[in-house]
Amino acid sequence: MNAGDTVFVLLSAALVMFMTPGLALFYGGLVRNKNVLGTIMQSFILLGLITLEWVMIGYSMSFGPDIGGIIGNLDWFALSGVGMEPSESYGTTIPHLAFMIFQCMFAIITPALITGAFAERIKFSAFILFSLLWAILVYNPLCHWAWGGGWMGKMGALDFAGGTVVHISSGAAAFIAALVTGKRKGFGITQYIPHNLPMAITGAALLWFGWFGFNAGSALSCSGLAANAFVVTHISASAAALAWVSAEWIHSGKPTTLGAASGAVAGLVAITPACGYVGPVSAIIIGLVAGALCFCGVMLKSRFGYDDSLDVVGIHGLGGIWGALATGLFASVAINPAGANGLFFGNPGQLWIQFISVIGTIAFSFFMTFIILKVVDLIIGLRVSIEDEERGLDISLHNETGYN
Amino acid sequence: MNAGDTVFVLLSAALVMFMTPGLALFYGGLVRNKNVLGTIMQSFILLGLITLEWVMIGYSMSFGPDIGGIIGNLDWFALSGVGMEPSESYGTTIPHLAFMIFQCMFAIITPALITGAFAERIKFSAFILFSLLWAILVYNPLCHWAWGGGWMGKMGALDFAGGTVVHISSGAAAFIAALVTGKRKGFGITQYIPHNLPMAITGAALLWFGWFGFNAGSALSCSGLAANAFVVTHISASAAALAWVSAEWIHSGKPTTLGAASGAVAGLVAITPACGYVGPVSAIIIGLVAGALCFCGVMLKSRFGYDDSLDVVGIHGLGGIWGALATGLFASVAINPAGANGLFFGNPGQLWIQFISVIGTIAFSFFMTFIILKVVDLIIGLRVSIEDEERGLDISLHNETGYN
Amino acid sequence: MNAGDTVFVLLSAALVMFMTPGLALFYGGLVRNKNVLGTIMQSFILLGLITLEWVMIGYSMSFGPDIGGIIGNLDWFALSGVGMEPSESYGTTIPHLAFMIFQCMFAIITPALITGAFAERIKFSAFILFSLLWAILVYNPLCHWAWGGGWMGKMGALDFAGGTVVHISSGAAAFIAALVTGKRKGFGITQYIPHNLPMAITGAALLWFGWFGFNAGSALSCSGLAANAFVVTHISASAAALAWVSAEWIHSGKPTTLGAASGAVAGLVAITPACGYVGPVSAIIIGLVAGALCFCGVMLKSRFGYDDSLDVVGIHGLGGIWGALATGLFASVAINPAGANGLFFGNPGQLWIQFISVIGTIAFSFFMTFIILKVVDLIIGLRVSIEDEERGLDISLHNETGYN
Amino acid sequence: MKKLEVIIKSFKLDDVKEGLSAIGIKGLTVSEVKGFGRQRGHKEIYRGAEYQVDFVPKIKLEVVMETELVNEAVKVILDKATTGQIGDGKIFILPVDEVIRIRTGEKGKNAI
Amino acid sequence: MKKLEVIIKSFKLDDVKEGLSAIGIKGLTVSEVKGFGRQRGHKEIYRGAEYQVDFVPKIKLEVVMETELVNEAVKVILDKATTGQIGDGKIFILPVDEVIRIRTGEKGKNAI
Amino acid sequence: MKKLEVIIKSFKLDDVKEGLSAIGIKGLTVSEVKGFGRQRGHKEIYRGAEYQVDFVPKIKLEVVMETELVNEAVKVILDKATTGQIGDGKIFILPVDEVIRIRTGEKGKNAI
Ligand SMILES: Nc1ncnc2c1ncn2[C@@H]1O[C@H](COP(=O)(O)OP(=O)(O)O)[C@@H](O)[C@H]1O
Ligand SMILES: Nc1ncnc2c1ncn2[C@@H]1O[C@H](COP(=O)(O)OP(=O)(O)O)[C@@H](O)[C@H]1O
Ligand SMILES: Nc1ncnc2c1ncn2[C@@H]1O[C@H](COP(=O)(O)OP(=O)(O)O)[C@@H](O)[C@H]1O
Repeated sequence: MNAGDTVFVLLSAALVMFMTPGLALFYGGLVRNKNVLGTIMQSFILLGLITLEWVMIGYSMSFGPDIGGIIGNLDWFALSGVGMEPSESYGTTIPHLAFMIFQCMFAIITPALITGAFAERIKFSAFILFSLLWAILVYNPLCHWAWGGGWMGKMGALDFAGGTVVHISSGAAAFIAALVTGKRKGFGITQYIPHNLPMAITGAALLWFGWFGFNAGSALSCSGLAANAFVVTHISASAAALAWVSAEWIHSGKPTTLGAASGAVAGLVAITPACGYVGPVSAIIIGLVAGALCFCGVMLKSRFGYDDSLDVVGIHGLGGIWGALATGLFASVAINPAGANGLFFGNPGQLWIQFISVIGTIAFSFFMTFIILKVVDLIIGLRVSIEDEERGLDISLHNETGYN
Repeated sequence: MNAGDTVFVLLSAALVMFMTPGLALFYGGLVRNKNVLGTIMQSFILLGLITLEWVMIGYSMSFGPDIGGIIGNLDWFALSGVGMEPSESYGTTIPHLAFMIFQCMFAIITPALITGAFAERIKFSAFILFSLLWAILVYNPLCHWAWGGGWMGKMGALDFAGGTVVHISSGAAAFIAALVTGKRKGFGITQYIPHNLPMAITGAALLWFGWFGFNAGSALSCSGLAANAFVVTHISASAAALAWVSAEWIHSGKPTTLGAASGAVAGLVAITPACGYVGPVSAIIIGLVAGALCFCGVMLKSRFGYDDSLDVVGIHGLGGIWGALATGLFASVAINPAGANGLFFGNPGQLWIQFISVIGTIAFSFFMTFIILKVVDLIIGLRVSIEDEERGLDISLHNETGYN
Repeated sequence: MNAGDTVFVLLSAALVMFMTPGLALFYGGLVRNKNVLGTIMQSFILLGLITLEWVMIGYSMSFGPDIGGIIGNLDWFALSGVGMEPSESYGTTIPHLAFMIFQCMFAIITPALITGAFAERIKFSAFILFSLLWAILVYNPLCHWAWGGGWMGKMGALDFAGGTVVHISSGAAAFIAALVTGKRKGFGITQYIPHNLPMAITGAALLWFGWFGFNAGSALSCSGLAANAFVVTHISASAAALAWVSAEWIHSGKPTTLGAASGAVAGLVAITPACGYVGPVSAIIIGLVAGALCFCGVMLKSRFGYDDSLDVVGIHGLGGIWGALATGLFASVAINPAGANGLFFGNPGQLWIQFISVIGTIAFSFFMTFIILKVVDLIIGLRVSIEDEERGLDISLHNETGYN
Repeated sequence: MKKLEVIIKSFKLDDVKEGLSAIGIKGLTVSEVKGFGRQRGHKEIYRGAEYQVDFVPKIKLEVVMETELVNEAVKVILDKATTGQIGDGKIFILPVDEVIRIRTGEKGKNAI
Repeated sequence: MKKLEVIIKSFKLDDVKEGLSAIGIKGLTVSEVKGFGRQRGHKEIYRGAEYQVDFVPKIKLEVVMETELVNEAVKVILDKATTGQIGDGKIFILPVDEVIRIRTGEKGKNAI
Repeated sequence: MKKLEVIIKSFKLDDVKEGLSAIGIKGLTVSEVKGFGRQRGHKEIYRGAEYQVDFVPKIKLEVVMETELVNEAVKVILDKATTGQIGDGKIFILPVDEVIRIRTGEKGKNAI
C-alpha cells in the first residue's frame, strides 16, 4: 500500500463529491427563482440516496464478482469483504475502501446530471424513485460493463474516467426523460432565463475544480499518467470554453458567461474518456471540437422542440459521444501503454470498438430509462400539477423559498 | 518523515480551514438579510483572531507538556520548539508544524459554531472578547483533556476527531449563550425566515467537503484507517440527510432543502468522534439516528422557549452527545486496534467512559461559558441596542449592507 | 519520482486553479449589479485563454532553455519534450507535466488580478487582446527572470511563490491601466457600492483556501519546508485581516467584512515571496504590517484621484512590494538553507537585492503595460461607449443579466 | 382616464395579463410587493420556532386605461385572479388627469 | 375613499404597521423603494473613494381607507414613524374612486 | 398638487433625476418595475430555446409636485428620457389631495 496513492484517491474522492453540490449550483442558477431549491435539492439528496444504495448493493453490482460479463453479484453486499486492505483487482496500492468511495462519488453525480432534463416540473417523490431505479438498473450495469469486468471493458473499449458510464448514459437518459416528462408550461412563450448566473458560473467552477479529481484520480495512483490526465483535462476545458465563446461571438456578436461555463463543461465531458490515453496537443483539438459541437447542439435544440431544460443532451450527451469517439481517434500507447492506439496512431479498429461502446450505452440507457419512467409515471405520476408548476417547486414541494 | 502523510495532513488542514467560510455561508444564509454580513463576519474574523491566539499560546496550552492532566504549559509559547521536524508525540511521520496547523483549524471553527446561538443580536466587540476568552479558557483545556495528554484521554475516552472537544463543547456553550443573551426582538412573532437558502446549502456542502479533512485527516497518516474514517464520514452524512428529510416528509409532507443540509451536518457531527473506530454498517445506523434525533431536537425547541437562533444545540449539542455515546456502542478494535471495543462488541465499560467524558465536557463548558458571558456582559454588554437590532447588524455594526 | 510530491503539486495546482474563480467572485461581488457578469467573465475566460497561450509558448518562454538571462527559447513549443518524466531543473521528484500545469495556474491568475483596475468600463475584445499581449510580453519574461534561470534569480533575489512575478507585476500594471483607461462615468459622484458582499467574501475565502496550494505548493515537494510555507501563509493572512479590521475600527468605529477580506488578501500577498524563507513569528509581523499598510494605501487612494476600481494597486501592488522587501528583512537560512539571510539575520545585502528586484519588476511592468494599452487602444479602443457603460457590461457586452 | 391598481397572487400574473391583453389593454406595469391583509396573522412554525405570518408576497399591477374600459377590465380581473381563497387581492381605481407617451410626446387617449 | 402613500424608514415598518392595525386598518401593501430627498446629496467616502449619496432605501406603504379614517391614520403614522431626523419620509393622500375585493367581488367600503 | 408617475428606461434614471433637480424638484421616489407595453411580444431565442419577451425591466419614478410645476417637469422628462425607440415609457399625472412631511408634520406646499 502506498500513502501517496491513498491520499491521491481519497482527496480525489473528496473533489468528486464536491462536484455534486457544484452541479446543484450550476443547475440551480439556471432555473427560475421559484425552482432554485427544488433543483438544488435534486442533486443534494442524491448524495444521501445513492450513497446508501451504493454501499448496500451498488458497489457489489458494479465491481463485485462478475456474472457473465453483465453484472456483479452481491457477494459484497453492505461492503462485506471491502476493507482497509487493497483489493486484488482495483487500485492495488490503496485501501479497497478508498477505491469504493471514489467510485461512489461517480455513481452519485451521474443521475444528478439527468435532473437538468426534467428541471422545474417533476414531483420529488417521482424523482426519488426514478433515481433509485436508474442507479440500480442503468448505472450499475453500465459501470460493470466498462470497469467491473463486463463485456465492454473486455472488448477493449477505452473509457478512462467515465465518458460512456457517466456522460453518455446520463445524456441519453436525459433525452428520453425530456420527451417522456413533456415540456414545461409555457414552453416556447415563457422566458426561462437563468435566475442567477453568478451562481451557475460558480457551480461550473466547482465542477472544473472537482473534475481534476474525477479524471486524474481515475489513474488510481499518482504517477506521470495522473499528471497527464490532469493536464489534458485542464487543457480541454480551456479550449472548449474558448471555442464556445468564439462561436457565440461569431454567431451573435455577444460572447456570454454562460457560454464560457457551458463550453468548459463540454470540454471536461469530452476529455473524460480520453484523459488517460491522449496527450496535450490532442487535448486542444478535442476541446475545441467539443466546445463548437456542443454549442451547435444547444442552438439547434429548438428545431426539435423537446424541452431538455438545462441542455443535458447537448452537453453531456453530445460531448460524451464526441469524447468516446475522440478516444478512438487520438489514443496513443505512448501516453498509456496499458491502453491502445487510436485511428490517428494507426489503429482504426479502436474507433470501431469505441463506436460499439457508444451505441451499446445509448441503446441500453434509452431503453431502460424509458421503462423506468413509464413505471414511475404509473405508480406515482411524473409531473407536479399545473398549479404547483406555476407556483414553483420550492414552495409547492418543499415549502421553502430561496430568497427572502 | 513521510511525504504522503505530510500532504495528507496539510491538505486536510486546508480542507478544515475551508469549513469556517463554509460555516459563515451556512449561518449567513439562515439569518435575515440585514444580518448577513454580521453573521459571516463572526466566523470569518475568528480565522484571524484564533489563529494568533493558537500560535501564541493555544497550541502550547493544548498540546504542550502536560501539567497534572489539566492543561499544557507554555513551553511552546509562540511556537518555540515547534518546527519542521516531527514531534515526539503527535503525528510522528509529519512535520510538527503540520500537526500544529491542522489542530489550529479545529480551534478556529469551534467558537465559530457557537455564533449560531446568539446570531442577529450580539455586539461585535463583546463577541470578540467572548470568543477569545472562550478559546483560551474552554477550548484549550478541553482539547488538552482529550488529545494533549489530559485526564479524558488517559481515562480511555475515545474521540477520534472532536466529538467532545468541538461539538459537545460548542453545543453546550451555545445553550448557555442563548439563555444568557436572551431572545431576539420579536421572538415568537417575527418571521425569522432564512434570507438565502442556496447560500446556506452551499455552506453545508462546503462543510461536508471540508469534513473529509476534519475526520480522515485526524488519522494523521494516510492509511487504511484514514480511508475508513473518510468512508464512514460520508456514509453517516448521507444517512442522516435521508433520515432528517424522511422525518420531515412524514411529519409535514414537505421535505426541505434546509432539512437535507441540516441532516447532513447532524450526521457529520455524530460520526466525528466515532469515525476512527467504527465500520460502514455502524455508520449507517449512527447517521440514521443522528438525523432523526436532531430533527426532533430542533422541532421540540419551541417547547423550551429559548432562542438558539440557528440550532447549534439541536445539531451540534445533541448530535455530538449521540456521537460520543455511539462511539461507546459501536467502536471495534477490528477497525482500530489502538481503540477499544464498545458495548455492542462486548465492552460495556467503554460506554460508561464515554458517558463520563460527555458529562465532563458539558459541565465544564456550561460553567465556564456562563462565567465568561457574565464577565463580558459586565465589561462591554452583550447585546446591541434595540434600534441597532432593528436596523440589523450589517448597517449598525459594520456600516455595510449585503446586497445593493 | 515521488508519489507524495506528485499528489502535492497536482492538488496544489487544482487549488491554485480554484483561485481564479475565487477572484471572479471577489471582484464580481465588489462591482455593481449591472457589471457582475462582465467582471466574472474577465477572470473566467482567462482560464481558457492563458492556458492555451501557456501550453503553446508561455511555458517555454518562461522555463525553457535560457537566452541571455532574459527569456526562454521556444524549444518547448506546444509542450514538446515536456512529459511524464521529471524535468532536470524544476521539481525533480515530480512529472515535468505536473510542474508545468502548476505554473500554468500562476500565469492565469496574474492577468486576472489586473482586471480589478479597469473594472466596469473596458471592452471585452480590448481586454482579450490586452491580456494575451500582457501574458506574453510581461508575465513570461518576468517569470523567466525570477524562476526560469533569468537574471533576477541569478542575482539572488528571493521570491518563493510570486511576490514580484505575480503581485508586483500585476499591481504595477493595474496602476498604469487605471490611469490609461480613465475613470468610470460618475467617478466621485456615483456610489460604486459592492452589489453583493457575501459573494465577495466567498471569493476571498476561496482565495485563502487556494493560496495554500499557491505558497506551500511552491515548495514542489511535501517536506518540512512546505509545512512551514503553509503555516506562515495562514498566519500572515490572519494577522493582516486583524490588522486591517483594527485599523478600520480605530479610524471609523466600524470594522467591515470587506476590510477583513481585503486584509486577509493583503496578508496573503505579502507572505507570498517570503513564505519559504521566514518563520511563524516573522509571519505575524509581516501580516500585521501588510494589513495596516494596505488599509492606508486604499484609504489614501482618493488623494490621487485615479480610479483603481477594486484596489489592485493598494493591495497587490503595495502588499507585494512590502512582501518582497520583508523577505529581505526576515529571511533566514535556518528556515531554508537554499535561501539566504535577510537584514534582521545579519545580511543587509539581501534587502538591496530585493529592492533591485522590486524596482526592476515595477519599471518593466509599467513600461510594457503602457505600451500594450496604447497599442490596444489604437487597434480596438479600450473603453465601451458611454451608453454601454451606463447600461452595464453584462447587458451591453454579453447580452445577459446576473439576476432575474 | 382611470388607473387600476391591482394586487394579486403572484402565480396569477400570466393569466391576468393574457386576459387584459385580450380586451385591448396595451400596456401595464408590474411590481413585487408584500401584502398585509386578512391572510395574515396566523401562527406558523418554522423549524420548531413559532412566528406570525404578516406579509405575503404579492404582485401589484398598474394599468391606466380609458374610463369606458374599466368595467370590462374589472370583470376580466375578477374572472382570472379569483381562487376563492383568502388573499386573492384587491382592485383600487384611481382618477388620472393625463397620460403622456415619452417617445412621441402624445397625450391623452392616444398615449395610453 | 382615500389612498395614503407613505414613505418611511425601513426599520419603522413594524411600528407603523402595528399602529395602523390598532386603529382598524385591515390591509396594506408594502414595497421597497429608493428615496431621493433632503437626506441626499452629502458626500461620503467608501474605501477611500468619494461619492455622493443620492438614493436611500425606504419603505413605501400603500393603504386605502375610508375618508373618515384618514386623520387618525395620519396621526398614528406621524406618531410611529418620526425620528426627528432628516429622511423620515412623507405621506401623500390621493383620491380613490372605487375598491373591489377580488375574492368576493364586493365593492366600496366592504371591500377595503 | 399632482403626482407624476413616470416609467422610464433604467439607464435614463440619472439624467432624469438631474433634470428634475435642476428645475427645483426636491424629492422623488424610485422603484424597480417590469413593464409590459409595445416593446413586448417579440420572439427571442436564448440558448436555442424560443420565448416571448413580455416584461422588460423599467424604472418607475414617483414625484409629487405643485400643479404649476407639472408642465415644466413633463418637458424635462420628455427631454431627458426620450431615446426615440419603443419602450421609452409613459408619464401618468394623478391628483393629490394632501402631502404631509413626517418629520415635522408640515402640510401642503411646504411639505413637498
Ligand atoms: N386597504 C388596503 N390598502 C392597501 N392594500 C390592501 C388593502 N387591503 C388589502 N390590500 C392588499 O390586498 C392583499 C389581499 O388582501 P386580503 O385581505 O389578504 O385578501 P382578501 O380580502 O381578498 O381575502 C393584501 O395582501 C394587501 O396587499
Ligand atoms: N416630492 C416628492 N415626491 C415623491 N417622493 C418624495 C418627495 N419628497 C420626498 N419624497 C420621499 O420621501 C423621502 C424622505 O424625504 P426627505 O426629504 O429625505 O425627508 P424629510 O422630509 O424628513 O426631510 C425621500 O427619500 C423620498 O423617497
Ligand atoms: N396603460 C399603461 N398602464 C400602465 N403602464 C403602462 C401603460 N402603457 C405603458 N406602460 C408602461 O410604460 C412602458 C413603456 O411602454 P411601451 O408601450 O413599451 O413604450 P412606448 O410608449 O415607447 O411605445 C411599459 O413597459 C409599461 O411599463
